[in-house]
Amino acid sequence: MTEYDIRLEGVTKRFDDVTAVEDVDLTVESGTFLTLLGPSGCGKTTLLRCIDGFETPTEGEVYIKDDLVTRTPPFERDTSMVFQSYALFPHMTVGENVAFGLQMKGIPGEESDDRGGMGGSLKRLIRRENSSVVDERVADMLELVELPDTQDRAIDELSGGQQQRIALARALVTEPTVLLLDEPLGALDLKLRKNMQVELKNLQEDLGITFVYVTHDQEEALTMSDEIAVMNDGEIEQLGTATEIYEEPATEFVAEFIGETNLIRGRYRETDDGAVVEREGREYVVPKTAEARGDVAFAVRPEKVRLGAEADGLDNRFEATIVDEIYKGNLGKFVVELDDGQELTVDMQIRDQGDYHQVGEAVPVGWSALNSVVLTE
Amino acid sequence: MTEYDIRLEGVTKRFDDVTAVEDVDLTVESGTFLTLLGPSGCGKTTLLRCIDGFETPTEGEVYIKDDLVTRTPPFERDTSMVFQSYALFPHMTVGENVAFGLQMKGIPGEESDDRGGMGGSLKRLIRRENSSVVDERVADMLELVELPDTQDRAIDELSGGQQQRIALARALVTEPTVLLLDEPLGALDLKLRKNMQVELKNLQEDLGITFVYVTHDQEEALTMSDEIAVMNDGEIEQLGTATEIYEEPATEFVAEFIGETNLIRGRYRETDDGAVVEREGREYVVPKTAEARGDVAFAVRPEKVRLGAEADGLDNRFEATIVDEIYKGNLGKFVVELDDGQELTVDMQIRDQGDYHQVGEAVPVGWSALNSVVLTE
Amino acid sequence: VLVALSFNDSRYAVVWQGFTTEWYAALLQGQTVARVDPNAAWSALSHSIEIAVVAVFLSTIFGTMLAFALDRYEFPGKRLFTGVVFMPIIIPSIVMGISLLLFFNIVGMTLGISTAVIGHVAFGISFVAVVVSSRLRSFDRTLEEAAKDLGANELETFRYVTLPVIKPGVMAGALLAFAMSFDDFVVTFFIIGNDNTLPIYFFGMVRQGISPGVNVVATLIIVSTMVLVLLAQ
Amino acid sequence: VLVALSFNDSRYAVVWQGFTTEWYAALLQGQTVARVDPNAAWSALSHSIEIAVVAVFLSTIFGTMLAFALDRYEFPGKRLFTGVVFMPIIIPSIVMGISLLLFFNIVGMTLGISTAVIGHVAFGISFVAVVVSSRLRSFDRTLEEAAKDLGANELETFRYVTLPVIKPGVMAGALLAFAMSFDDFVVTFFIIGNDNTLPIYFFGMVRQGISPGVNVVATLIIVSTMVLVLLAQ
Repeated sequence: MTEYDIRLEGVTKRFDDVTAVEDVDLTVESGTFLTLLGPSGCGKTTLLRCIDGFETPTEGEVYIKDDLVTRTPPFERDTSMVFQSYALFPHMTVGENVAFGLQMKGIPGEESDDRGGMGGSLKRLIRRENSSVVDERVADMLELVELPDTQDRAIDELSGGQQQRIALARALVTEPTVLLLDEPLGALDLKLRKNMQVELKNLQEDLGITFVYVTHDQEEALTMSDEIAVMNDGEIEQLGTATEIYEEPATEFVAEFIGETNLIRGRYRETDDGAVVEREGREYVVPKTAEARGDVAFAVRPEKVRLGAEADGLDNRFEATIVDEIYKGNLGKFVVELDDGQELTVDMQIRDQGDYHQVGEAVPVGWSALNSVVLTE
Repeated sequence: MTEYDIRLEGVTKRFDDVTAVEDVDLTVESGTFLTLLGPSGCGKTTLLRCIDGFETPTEGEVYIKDDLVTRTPPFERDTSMVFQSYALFPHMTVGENVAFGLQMKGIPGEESDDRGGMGGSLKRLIRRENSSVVDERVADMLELVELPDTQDRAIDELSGGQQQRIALARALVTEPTVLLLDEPLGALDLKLRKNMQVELKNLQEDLGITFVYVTHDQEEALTMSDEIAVMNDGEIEQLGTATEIYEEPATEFVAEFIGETNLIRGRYRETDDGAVVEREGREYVVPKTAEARGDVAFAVRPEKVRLGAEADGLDNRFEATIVDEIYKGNLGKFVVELDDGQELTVDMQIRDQGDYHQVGEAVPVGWSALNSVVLTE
Repeated sequence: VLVALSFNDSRYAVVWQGFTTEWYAALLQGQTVARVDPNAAWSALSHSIEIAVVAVFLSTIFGTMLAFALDRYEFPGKRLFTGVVFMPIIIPSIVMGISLLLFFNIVGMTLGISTAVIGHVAFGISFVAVVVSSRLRSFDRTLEEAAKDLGANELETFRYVTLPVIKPGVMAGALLAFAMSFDDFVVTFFIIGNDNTLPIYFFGMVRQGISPGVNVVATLIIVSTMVLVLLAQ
Repeated sequence: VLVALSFNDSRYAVVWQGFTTEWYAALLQGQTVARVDPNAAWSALSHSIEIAVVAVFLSTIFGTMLAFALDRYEFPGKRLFTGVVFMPIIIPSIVMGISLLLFFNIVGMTLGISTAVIGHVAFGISFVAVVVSSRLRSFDRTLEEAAKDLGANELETFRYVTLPVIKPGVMAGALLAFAMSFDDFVVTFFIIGNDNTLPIYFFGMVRQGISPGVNVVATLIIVSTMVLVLLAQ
């Protein structure tokens, strides 16, 4: 009937006097890679824990598929979590770790009769049953995360990246409806992290499972996600694709949190053929925006500003001086000062050797109005 | 007479069977910001410790100014170290930490008489003397690192960034000839780190002191340094400015360690009007290089490769297909496959909204021979 | 350093008297040698072991429960309660012995093995609780969350995750309690009544003077302690 | 739990007999009350303190040095040596007492306060070394490097950096040694000869039966232990 996997309705979570999550509505369609992105303390992890069942919302309801699960304990939910610390069981082998979910939840697609009721429960408490089916699934899973034949290895023999894969395998083996990932790459170094980003994304596309991914790393979010929910102070500020979030930020918070940006404040005024923002006597051409009026800010990304001859003919073009520069190898980061004192950051990709500007140099800067965004909030 | 602050002559350091540093010659001019850059285990920290005196080279000599200090203990050298862990004394206040160097080494420029000999030594062992001069210098130093009036604070009341500044103040208060920094920003988060990079660089320029900075972060090195020594396996692979290191890497290791790069291997051959590298029947135009012959590799940076119409007219231009893309907001990272199967990574800054390529799209790629480097080693 | 000497010494004394294995052989054959009555010694040893095993078993269970209670729950007066739990470790053992003796007197229990067990449990619990507590403090609660996430209920989580992970702590606590119980002289002395444990028997024996038999027993104790310690590692 | 009861109990016994402060007053005035001779008690107490103070002082110095030696230097047989250092903690105290007694006999020392001090130092060193060692293991050696970098030589570094940082460990070790020394009955019993320490005096007193005087002294001991512990925290 429905095509969503998760639906949150007015979810609010308070701890004592602190409101961690405030009135969040969110629907996640099946097979989506959704990222909850925000600074630490924005409530993204709390929201994830509400979905998994480790926290019970103070208000609001959580649905998975069509089932109301707000008060269902985690071990009865059809979700799996990959923890930031991996939380692998140190006293079990790799194989036992991966098998644990099968032994506790049962093998998906094979409902055995004696699982329900006191009998099965008690039996499970005495001994974790093993079977050839379990072994086979575990082997398949290890194959999937590219660590075949590691069943008998101890957890602490594995590197950080390998542990990460095992944590993934352990969470996926029960074939959950939704996989929840709480900054799973946070403990890895940069290079490994970039590789795992690509692998995770590919895995998600292959399996078609819904992923809900929590991170504070905007680059990670842009790289991997189908949809990004930018959170701040317990609320979702913007929900959209990577391009929407980056190119059309809805609020100042989003504009500044995702990537770098130049923010210029002024008075919005419509003109015959468009709109301008006026600041200290100077008019900046901006795209016409229905909701904008009065004092606003507009944003223009550093890589969208052109320097030198390339600025000619653009609808915003000003004389400027380079006041600071940082050489980054592949790009130069310049701070330029317009003749009225307004400072802008410009990122210029160094596309030819020696293509560079020195501090003190006078260069015109310019950008197209279409590359700026008026922020109404 | 000389203008160098540090001179290393054939410094080699072996630990048991492991050679950490091998036959390093290095001269650091006064007032230079030198970075030792390399992967972990490349010997950069060992080299730093040889300069500070915590390690004695197995072979070779260390000079500071004109003094041979190879066997001088650290407490008699005119160097100061900022440690990765800060190594602030937890049982002292901020003021006492900063004053420690003055109390032990004496106040620079004010040689007091009773410091030398047994008398002064013993006196110092009984009590750390304090004076208004010490207090004043400490206050000045805290002012310099922008934490004035924190003398009486305890170390553990400070944030990581503040501790970093105090460690800096403590090392600078004795006005050392050389300041040695061992990954001092490693423990800070990204944002703070970027700020501190700029501040450190400014501080160095203001004070004019020689800085020797150890890091494994190539971006940090490019941003801050006057000179970079790229180390690998205990040896210095290349010494040069940021631009030299990035644009003209001397070896494959340097090319791959600093930034991203596309490496193509083939046979070098000179032609009438230049040189080419031949690979599987295709000729790539490269700059003529005196030392190159036979099998070589050449490198071209991802941001120097053009896509689409911009590739027209460049001396290397090929038909290609996009096989992978990663959206990063400010740039798109594309993997393209040339018609002979060679893969290249291309970084394209997204300078206009919607300026993007999809997987499967056929686009010409091209780069100027001047933007590639033939690696002879 | 001194200890090594004294250790050597106690062996040495045996040799010094001019005998080596004779005393051992004699003792093992059940003869009373130089005031050492092997039967009494064996009965004291078996009392010691009996008390230690029962006390350790009970201390481990209750001590672990106590550690969990202190780690997991907040309740009014928790600080005070924690203090009380750790008191047997701090109080001089003589005072502890007398206190227990008075307690048993008032309650009206006959002194004997069972009162000794109760006494040993009283301080054993504290040691187990301290060791297990420190282990629990470093226990990563997300392991329990991971287990629940994978479908294990509270009991299964405890059975398969919590308990196996803290097991080294529990074992260390139990071992400590065993060593304390086995070694204790003062507390036991007051509350065991007419029965003997090994330390008490030994003490009585030594009061009458040091004989080769004493040395033999001392050597045996040292050797068995060493073996136990090695086994524990 | 039992302990709280027993603790209450020992006070209770005092009240139960229908008296409150009279015994205390009497004792402090130097009267022999119900077989408790205050002068003997005071002399036992002063012996205890004397032994404990001297033993703790020596144990702390040597124990700390030992811990440094074990932490900083590698030498052949280090493992074995470490084992020997920790033995007094593991060996049953009765065996330790006898070993020391034999040692003193062989060496020909007259038993008394000084032999008791040596004995207490023997096990005190071990406890101090264990505590200081664990502290040293977590000690960040770069602090010492930082000090040297700032111009402090080896001695100054130790004086201003190493020692202040590990001080809590040294203090804890000393406190533990003090508690052990003050509380020890078994070892002291064998090696003190005719002198008395508080536990031995107390033990002898109790063997003759529990009197209100005993309760008073026990209560005083508990109270002073508590005060010491509080001071230590």
